[in-house]
Amino acid sequence: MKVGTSGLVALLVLLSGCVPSNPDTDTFDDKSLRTAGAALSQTRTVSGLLQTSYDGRMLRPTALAQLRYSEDSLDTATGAFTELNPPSARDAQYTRLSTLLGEAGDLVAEARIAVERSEEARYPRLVDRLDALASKLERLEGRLR
Amino acid sequence: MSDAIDANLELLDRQIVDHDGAMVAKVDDVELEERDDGRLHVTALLTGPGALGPRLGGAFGNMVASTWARLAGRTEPGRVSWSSVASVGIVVTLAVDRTTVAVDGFEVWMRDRIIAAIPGSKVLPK
Amino acid sequence: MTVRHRLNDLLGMQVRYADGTDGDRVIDVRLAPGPRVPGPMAELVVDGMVVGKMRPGTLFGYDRHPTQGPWLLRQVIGFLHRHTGYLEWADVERIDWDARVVHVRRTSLRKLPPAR
Amino acid sequence: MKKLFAVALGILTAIGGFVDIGDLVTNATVGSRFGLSLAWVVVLGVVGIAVFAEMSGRVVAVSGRPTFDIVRERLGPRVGLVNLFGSMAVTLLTYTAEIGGIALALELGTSVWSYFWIPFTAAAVWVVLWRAKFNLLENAFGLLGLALLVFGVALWQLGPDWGQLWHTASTAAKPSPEPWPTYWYYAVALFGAAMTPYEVFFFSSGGIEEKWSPASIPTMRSNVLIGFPLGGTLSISIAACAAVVLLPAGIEVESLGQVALPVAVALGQLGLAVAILGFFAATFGAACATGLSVGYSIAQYLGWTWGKSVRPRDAARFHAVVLLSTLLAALVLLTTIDPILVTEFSVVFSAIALPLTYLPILIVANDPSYMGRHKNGALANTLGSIYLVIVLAASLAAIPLMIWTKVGTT
Repeated sequence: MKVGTSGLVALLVLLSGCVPSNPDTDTFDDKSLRTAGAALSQTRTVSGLLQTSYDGRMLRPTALAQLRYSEDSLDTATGAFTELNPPSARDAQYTRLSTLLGEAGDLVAEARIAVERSEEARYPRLVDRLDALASKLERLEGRLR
Repeated sequence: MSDAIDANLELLDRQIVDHDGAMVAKVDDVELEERDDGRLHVTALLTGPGALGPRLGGAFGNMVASTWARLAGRTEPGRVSWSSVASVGIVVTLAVDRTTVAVDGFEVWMRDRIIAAIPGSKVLPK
Repeated sequence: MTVRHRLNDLLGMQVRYADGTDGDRVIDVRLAPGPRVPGPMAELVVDGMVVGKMRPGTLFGYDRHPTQGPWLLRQVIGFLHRHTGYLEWADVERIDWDARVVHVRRTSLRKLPPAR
Repeated sequence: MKKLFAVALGILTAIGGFVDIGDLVTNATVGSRFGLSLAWVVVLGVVGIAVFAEMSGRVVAVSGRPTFDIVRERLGPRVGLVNLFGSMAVTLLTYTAEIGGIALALELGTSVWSYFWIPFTAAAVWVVLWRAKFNLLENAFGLLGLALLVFGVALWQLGPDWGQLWHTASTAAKPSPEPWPTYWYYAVALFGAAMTPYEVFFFSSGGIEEKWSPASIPTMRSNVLIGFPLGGTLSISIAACAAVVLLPAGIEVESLGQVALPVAVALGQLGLAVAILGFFAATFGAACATGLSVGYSIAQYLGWTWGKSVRPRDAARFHAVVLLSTLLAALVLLTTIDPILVTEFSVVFSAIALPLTYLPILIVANDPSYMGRHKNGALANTLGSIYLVIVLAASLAAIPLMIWTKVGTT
């Protein structure tokens, strides 16, 4: 049984794609790329939810449910990235992406509260800020690819 | 040679049904008896983990057989005597009702102990 | 005292030919109708044994239904089971149930007659 | 007239019942990352399941032997048992994903946390499996599942550049940023989603429940050869909606809400409500099918009485297995594991387990002692053999790809 369990553990580690906390530049760039992509995906999702809600095309329960998943997913991606110790050559990139991730987190939380309170008046402004942030993330992603 | 049967290919692991088609068990093994004519005669079909265990083989097979023996309180597997077999085809059809051969003790136990206690168990699904 | 065995004991037994060679095993047991007995069906009696290498696909039945498709499988299984042959009951000298060996009067297998 | 109704009903339920949580999530994920460059895999999978289901349906109609009877008769008890464990693990995984899917659909409709719904959905599924007759269950959810046609309407409403869509689909043009291993990983996942083993367990056991005879072969064939491909187009329309709306926005599907977003964009609140109803019906119907399949397969291997045509007390062990599986599924979900993650694993393991049941069916469909004159013709054997190779290839490639792409996340 011993071999079986150690084999299973190795498989799970491989599958979980866990990244060492002191990654080299390539691993760090790859992790940054995937984190930026995940943040972009959730930012655009929330923007879509607000836009369709504002246009009366979205159901409020669906928006609330999806907002919850988007916020969780963003928090997980952010946490997994900011806990890394970046190689010195990547300090600027680390700071830049961490800032964008922080802004994204705040904006998504703001969006959740707005939808919770059905404050449709605030949606257009939030959508613009979310889209602006998404473009920055997209540019960063483009540079990393 | 037309009605010869290859036991492994056409008898073992076949479904046994009773005379009105109710499912009874699988042919988990076949009992062979040495007769004075020196030949091996098929005298019964054997069913249940007591018969299936040895065919699974290895530690797992033994575990299946011994666990069942402990639960059932006997080592002899379920036995359907050859005289109650009506035909052997895609399935083995009995000439009798399944309660006559009484090989599904576990089914009866599960029915009386658990399933019968759940409301609606006696009602035909609508 | 009636001596009873299980078919599973017979399946897989080593076959030892008259010249002492072995290596083949009992793959299947052919049953034929025997004496009339109480009950709807005549009693079945062991009439012969299908013998060969214990390789996967014994239960696919390709050796006994040679025309069975599909072509791809027939070639693969046919190749695996090219040694399969047959022994009539008369060819069996004795069955040693404890050592799990079937002692045979012949030095080679008969050609396998299809079951149907 | 009654015959026509039965045929139409059969086709409609085949369409509605075709899509499950695995199809929903995998097609939307693939659409949002690869556009339609993997659509050919859905076509391959749909033709595959049609060939496989037609064979097993014919075997049931002629010999009365459903899948796991045959698996044991043709592979022997030992290999048959390994097959049973493998297939049951996958079917239980899919059953868990389906029940989780129902809870997710209810969450989208009510915004109430999905884990709150799980005990109720598991209980509701079990009550249906305990009381409802087989064809009531199949028809009700099959027809309700047609709500997913809303994705086709949404796609039409979005007015995409059809030429460009057709171009990516026909040339399998992979978007540049996605690496090839991930492309092939999702090809296997899509193939597993389309050719899930439980669909054949349920389809063939259903043949016994509905007492098919050789006379039912034409109706069965129409269900399979018309219903399944149309069901497949539903999957492709889900992927296409994701490709048109989510891919350009860089949204990668990770939750059911994102799958429904394109419908809201295209059709607004009514369309979204119909889509959520479709999610609910598809996952509930599939939960019933997978729940029963666990019971069917174990009962058929061991020779127990099984089925919905007898009173529960006359199939005590069968119902005990169904009850136990439902409890197990609910417990796994209550560990707050994400049903979408469970779904991703279930479709890949479906691809791995598929050859185990595909091979025996292909063999028995050719066995004259089972099939008589209804045995496989040249076409069925040609397609059958081709798919045997494809199914084996997908099964062997699944785990290496899963490790190489870290479950498709790279």
